[in-house]
Amino acid sequence: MQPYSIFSLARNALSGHQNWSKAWRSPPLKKRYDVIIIGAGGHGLATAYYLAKNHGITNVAVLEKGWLGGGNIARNTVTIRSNYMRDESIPFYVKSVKLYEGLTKELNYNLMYSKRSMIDVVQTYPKLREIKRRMYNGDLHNSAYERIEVDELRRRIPYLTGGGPESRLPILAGMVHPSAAVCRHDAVAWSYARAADDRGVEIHQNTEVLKLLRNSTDGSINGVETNHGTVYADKVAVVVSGHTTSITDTIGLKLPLKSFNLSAFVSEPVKPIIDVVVNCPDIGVYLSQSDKGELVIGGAPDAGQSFRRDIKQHVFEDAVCSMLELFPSFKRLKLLRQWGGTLDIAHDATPIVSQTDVQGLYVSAGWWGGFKAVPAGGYTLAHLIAKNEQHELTAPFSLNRFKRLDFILEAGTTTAT
Amino acid sequence: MLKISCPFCGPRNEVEFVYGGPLKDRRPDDVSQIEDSTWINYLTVPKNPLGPVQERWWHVRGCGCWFTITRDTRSHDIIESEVES
Amino acid sequence: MGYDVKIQRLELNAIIDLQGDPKAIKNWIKDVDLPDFPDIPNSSSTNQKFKLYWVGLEHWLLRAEIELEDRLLEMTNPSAAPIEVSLVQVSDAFKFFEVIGPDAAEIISIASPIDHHLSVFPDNGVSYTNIFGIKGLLIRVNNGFEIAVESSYADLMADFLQRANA
Amino acid sequence: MSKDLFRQPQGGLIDRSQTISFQFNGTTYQGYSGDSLASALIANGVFLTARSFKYHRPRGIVGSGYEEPSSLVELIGDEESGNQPITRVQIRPGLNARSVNCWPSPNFDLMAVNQYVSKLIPAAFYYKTFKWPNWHFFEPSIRRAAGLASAPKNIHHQGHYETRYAHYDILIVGAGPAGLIAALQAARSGARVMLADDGLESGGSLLSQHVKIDGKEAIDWVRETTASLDAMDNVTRLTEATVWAYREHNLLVITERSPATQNVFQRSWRVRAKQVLIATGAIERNLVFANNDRPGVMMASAIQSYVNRYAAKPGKRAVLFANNSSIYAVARDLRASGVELVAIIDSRSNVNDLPEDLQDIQVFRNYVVEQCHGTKRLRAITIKNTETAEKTKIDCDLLGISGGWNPTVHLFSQSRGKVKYDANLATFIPGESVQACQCIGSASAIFTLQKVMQDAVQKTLQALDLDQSNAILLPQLEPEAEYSIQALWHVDLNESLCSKSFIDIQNDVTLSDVHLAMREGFDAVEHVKRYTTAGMGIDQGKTGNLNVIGAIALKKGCAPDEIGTTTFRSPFVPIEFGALTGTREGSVYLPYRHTSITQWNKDHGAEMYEAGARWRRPGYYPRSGESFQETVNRESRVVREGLAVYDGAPLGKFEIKGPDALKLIDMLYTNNFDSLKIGMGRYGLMLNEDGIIFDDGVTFKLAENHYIMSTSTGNADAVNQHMEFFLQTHRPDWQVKITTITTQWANATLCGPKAREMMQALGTDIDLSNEAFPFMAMREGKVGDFKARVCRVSFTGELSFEINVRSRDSLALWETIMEVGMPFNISPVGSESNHVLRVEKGFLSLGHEADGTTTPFDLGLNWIMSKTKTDYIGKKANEIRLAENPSRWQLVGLLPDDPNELIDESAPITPGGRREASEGFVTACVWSVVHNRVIALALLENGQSRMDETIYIRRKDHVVTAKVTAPCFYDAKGQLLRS
Repeated sequence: MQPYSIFSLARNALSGHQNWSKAWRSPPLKKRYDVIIIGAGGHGLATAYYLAKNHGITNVAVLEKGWLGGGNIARNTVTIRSNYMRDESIPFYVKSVKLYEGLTKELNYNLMYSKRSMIDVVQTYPKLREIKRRMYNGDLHNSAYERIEVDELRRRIPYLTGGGPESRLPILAGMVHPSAAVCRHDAVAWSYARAADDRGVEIHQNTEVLKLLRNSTDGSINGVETNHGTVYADKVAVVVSGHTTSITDTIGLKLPLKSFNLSAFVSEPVKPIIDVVVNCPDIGVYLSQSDKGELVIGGAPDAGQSFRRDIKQHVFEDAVCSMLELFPSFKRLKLLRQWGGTLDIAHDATPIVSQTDVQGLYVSAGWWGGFKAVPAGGYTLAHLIAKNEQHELTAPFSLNRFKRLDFILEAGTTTAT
Repeated sequence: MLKISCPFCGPRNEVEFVYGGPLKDRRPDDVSQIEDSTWINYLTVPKNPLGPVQERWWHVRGCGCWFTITRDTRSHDIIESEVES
Repeated sequence: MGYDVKIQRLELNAIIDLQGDPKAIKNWIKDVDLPDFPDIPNSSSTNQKFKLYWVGLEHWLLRAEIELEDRLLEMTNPSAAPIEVSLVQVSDAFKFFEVIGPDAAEIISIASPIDHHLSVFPDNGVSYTNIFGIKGLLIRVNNGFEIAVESSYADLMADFLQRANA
Repeated sequence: MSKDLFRQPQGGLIDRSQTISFQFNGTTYQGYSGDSLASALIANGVFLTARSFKYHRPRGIVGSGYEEPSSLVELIGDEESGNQPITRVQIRPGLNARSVNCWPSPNFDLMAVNQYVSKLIPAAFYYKTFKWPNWHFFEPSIRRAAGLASAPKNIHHQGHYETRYAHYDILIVGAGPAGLIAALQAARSGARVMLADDGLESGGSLLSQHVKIDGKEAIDWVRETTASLDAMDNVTRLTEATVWAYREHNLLVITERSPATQNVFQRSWRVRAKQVLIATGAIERNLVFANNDRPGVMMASAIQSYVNRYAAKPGKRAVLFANNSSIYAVARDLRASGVELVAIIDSRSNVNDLPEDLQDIQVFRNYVVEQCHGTKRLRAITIKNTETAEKTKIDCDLLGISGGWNPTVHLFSQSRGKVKYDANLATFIPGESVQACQCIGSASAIFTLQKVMQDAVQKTLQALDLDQSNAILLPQLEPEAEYSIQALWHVDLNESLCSKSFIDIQNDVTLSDVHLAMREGFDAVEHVKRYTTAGMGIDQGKTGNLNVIGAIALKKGCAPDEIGTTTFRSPFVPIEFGALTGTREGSVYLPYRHTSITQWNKDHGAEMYEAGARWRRPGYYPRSGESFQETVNRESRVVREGLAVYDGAPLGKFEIKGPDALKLIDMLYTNNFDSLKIGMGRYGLMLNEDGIIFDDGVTFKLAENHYIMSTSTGNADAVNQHMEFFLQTHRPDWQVKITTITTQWANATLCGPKAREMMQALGTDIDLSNEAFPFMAMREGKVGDFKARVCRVSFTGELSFEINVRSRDSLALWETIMEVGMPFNISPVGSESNHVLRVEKGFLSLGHEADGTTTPFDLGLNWIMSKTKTDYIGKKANEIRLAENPSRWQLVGLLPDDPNELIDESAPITPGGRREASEGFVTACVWSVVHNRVIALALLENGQSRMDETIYIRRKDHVVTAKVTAPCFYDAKGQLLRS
């Protein structure tokens, strides 16, 4: 893998940057692989990388219907955190954050990983009680989460001038999650792709999976049919956030997933005004400022199943109203760009990393915003594929829980809705 | 913001309605007679098509009527709208 | 005052909520003063004493001045009504506002997503809709509109209307 | 002031009688009313107006409208606002603007050193470096360097924002020639029409061009047309109104920048249109060659606008460089304006469509501009013959460029219509419509006025489903030449020149950057965009994006349509957030609900707060000098020992009536209601179909199949939805009617040992004896002067009478109670003490014990789970869930070993207090006034079988031990509430 550094930059500057090599190859599609991963998004590429690195499985094809990194990893709000509520969830996200923190060095690619802490702005007592529960449980699993009082909150977020004692929902307290971070989302996909490719994994863009194929004898998986012909493998992983059921429907496999649209938007780029990730769970909005200066803002998912990558005007306006209640001076800030993404949500709103009833077929789905989970999601799915057994961190995320209606009800995954 | 045709009020903006989830079969008269696995699927596995889906909406800020529409999840085009009876 | 309009909160009105098969209701309320049932959804019919609003599939509101509340109760006699008709006194559950003047429609456009153009929402138009984010009854009257909301929202509504015309 | 040098003596749509002075980068200038900041600066001979984003190269004004890629300013003072394209700012008295992202000034910018290290910082260089020691080491300075303008801090504009809804038969976007004639056609046919345009006045391109319509100057035709439109009351015509989003089901969003209404600062429209005509015109493309960003290089159409509309002179010696024929009109207008036109550089091969009247101009055919000379101002250009490579140098201070025209398909694309590549026009044009919309005029790639107007009228007739007989008469127009173009995505250059050739001027993306991206494998258009940031600036690449696609295609050796476009996203131009929320701010930001005595509560010092379903409710009534705990203890004691009154009005109430009412209630609740007697009530537990506790409340039987159901305050709406859903969708055949009566009735709940005496004192015709009026009974009668329904229910464990009256009587009743209750030392109590009392009793609370995961069995409520009913909502799910007796978290009471330490609700219980997965948590913890110690409720793994065990509550800093008890600390037999 060609090293990236200030020195290699300088050296290449002399040759007018003519000698940089490709970040990944575009090899011809083979007839058979050991493992096929459907979806070259964050989770798919990470899974491929860890299959190669941790398990020495390199005869792997990642099949992408569009361009790599073009799914939800290209359209999320880049927040990385582990302040979940339940014992089943927290350790997984703690692991994910840990992996993220080492990724820039491990992959020799600057992800601009910016650990800047997340602050919850709490405005009702029930929410305060819920968040305290996250605080206490986080402490059990080494996920730090601390309460600060309102004046300290305002000191850390000077532009937070709303939510005063006379306001509709006065701010009661702040909760700080120090290990929260943001990072360059595209770089996550590109660096995993580059590193996986370097270890022999093949990434095939513009290769759409039309349907899954099963052995007529035992019904186990034996490959996929693509727009470039049939490809065989005994192990196939569906890692296509949002579109999972479109793939599994092709063999009549039913999953407890619904696809929704979640939109986000950015402001015009301005000089630094917010140094942390601000989350307002009571009113359903969260924001952070990118290094480019744009405020990146997200709200609640739309009602109704959707694959439209849509923006619902009223849902968008709700998020803006909420933001302006707490940041009134942003009224004159401008909306620059907005977009939607398709995500699938499980019946209990907790992710699924699991084998299925079809032998050799694995799914990773139901992530809501799965960006924060990319490294650990890939790490544990690779383990599952390689060893055919759940990694302990994702054991609770198996499909089996639904067979006993034994849900993991993780309240407030992104924001209060 | 969808334009949803309420069987009683006619076309109205989505903000008058509440989403009621994808259509499910009529709840059986005596659920105790149903196979466990069948019931688990009834509870947890919705149809999630890339295309027309039947779903329920409640005209909560309107006439109060529950009805079913068929909406394409790719375009959001609404193909038809009807009340139960 | 951005707009040329008069906005005010009205006194309590007498209202009975009628639900059920219209025939059954007519059979029960045999009274000359009961207005005819409107034949178009979301419209009203009125006589000297009462207004009858068709607001839902099997759902009407019968409205009168508060002075006529006892008359209204006597003619509908809710507690004795047959099992298949539901008549409920709900006078206290509503608060009414009046939005009158040349710019009344402007205020309604700010408040509600409904298309209130005369061609769709005629002179006798009355409908539940979204008014400043909550369920409210919109009624066309001379030179403007009336708005009725669930009474706990009255202060909110006054607040909102005042802001819309600030 | 060098006005005379750069302003023509007459002409233009400016009002020379009104001189306006304004400030730009600290210097005061004069302009005329009607001037944009850009035109006024040009007229003042100011050409260096900006520094670039990354390399801080000197920049000037490039465009004349929203496409401006180069000069951004921030406004200072009252209208404080950042990142405004200099071309979109109108000058007005007191205007104070400064260039963004340069310090101290564009003329002398310290960061300009970046130009000299540009080779070190190509596209995406940051992915390859800043890794050691870590990103944090570099991030702060990088962040400061990025970010263009600073964010506005103070909001002190006149008036308020407004948002509204509107409905039209037809919405016409853009009031240029196509839009105007379409509006006229639609309006005459009687449709409800809206015509919205981004510009200061209607007219679009006609405001910047010299053409004759019906023998008159175009502007006269425009003003006549708008006058007749304004005269029709079926037409709404907006100016300075940008249509910036095209959503599902023909919903479009418009922001009006200066509405006529008094006190309205900006207004947003959510327009639902039956039909939409997109008449947004076309945007001129940039041309890519070395130093194409030098001040003095300007879009040809912008030059035309400055010389015609503003009577300004953007330079003295002009050269035009184009790959298409639209340049000739510009040449004409330039000459008319008195600017010397030195030459035309025409990259097209074997074309000679030079009009008669321009024959005397020197035209270099098959030539391209290779590079510009000069730094802070254009001095000269080097041109190159595309066949012989022969070069010539020409002195000039103004270079007008035209890379051809792109139909403005942004809204069409937002509507989900696909665009397709047209090789003859060398651009992407609208394909088939997906929603009820059509592009008309040059937005549909029609470039001659005659055809534009015909097209507009025809498509309007189609949209309104009208036949030709309804067509209006078209105005008389002069003959025009056809539009001809040959694609030129960039001039063919060596690498070192490529690195100075800007393909996205705003984000400083060069041709080399695009090539580098592709070299590294980023060759999908979205990859190139993200890798180089091309097209991601404020201007969203309006003048440059297609050149990026072209450059990729050239490198790949394929046609642009094989590359495809990037997504066109809303908003079309940046929109102020304030304009989106309108009057929804402050007290009305979220709905709030009041009871009839809310004011009384406030007047009597109640601490009010959010109590579910947007109700504002009293938490407690502090007396002077009391701490929170003291108040709560006092209120709790009053209930246990004396007499208190509680405002229970917000509880959800429903009247349920019909032949199948009992069937419904038996389906909704887990217990049996068929044995319930008239006049009696029963507590019920409502589950969702997953078997999880959803709500609880008491339901009274008024008559056969006629009930009143009460629900929790927070869930009233949800329960209503749940009931109507089940009835209307699953049992439409059942005859039941539900009426919400939550606010028809208000209540005052008397609770405490003295409640019965108090009832007597109030005076009532109801027999209050325990025999005649037992626990869970409802009686109708008079209480004082008030018609009332009195219920014997208890949420506190004490004797209680819930007096329900019509809301109109509520305040009077309340005041009577306070007066009559004085001898009993009656005191109002809030939800805080209620919490204490219910914990002492072990009554469940939604959100605490029923936290969305618990079943009735978890809470030990087996007694309320009917065994005789074969079915009710949630029954089957719990049978499945509990079939193999899994270990569950179950409700228990806790007596902490330290009786005085209040424990945070939510604190986890862990095995041995170790730092590991929890086995439960504290759902509630209060100071018990009956035991004078701390008591708690908790959900604990298999808790029901762990009585008397010691468990460990792990707080962050220490561990608390507690003894497990039954979840009831007071009157376990419930004698008091039945007394």
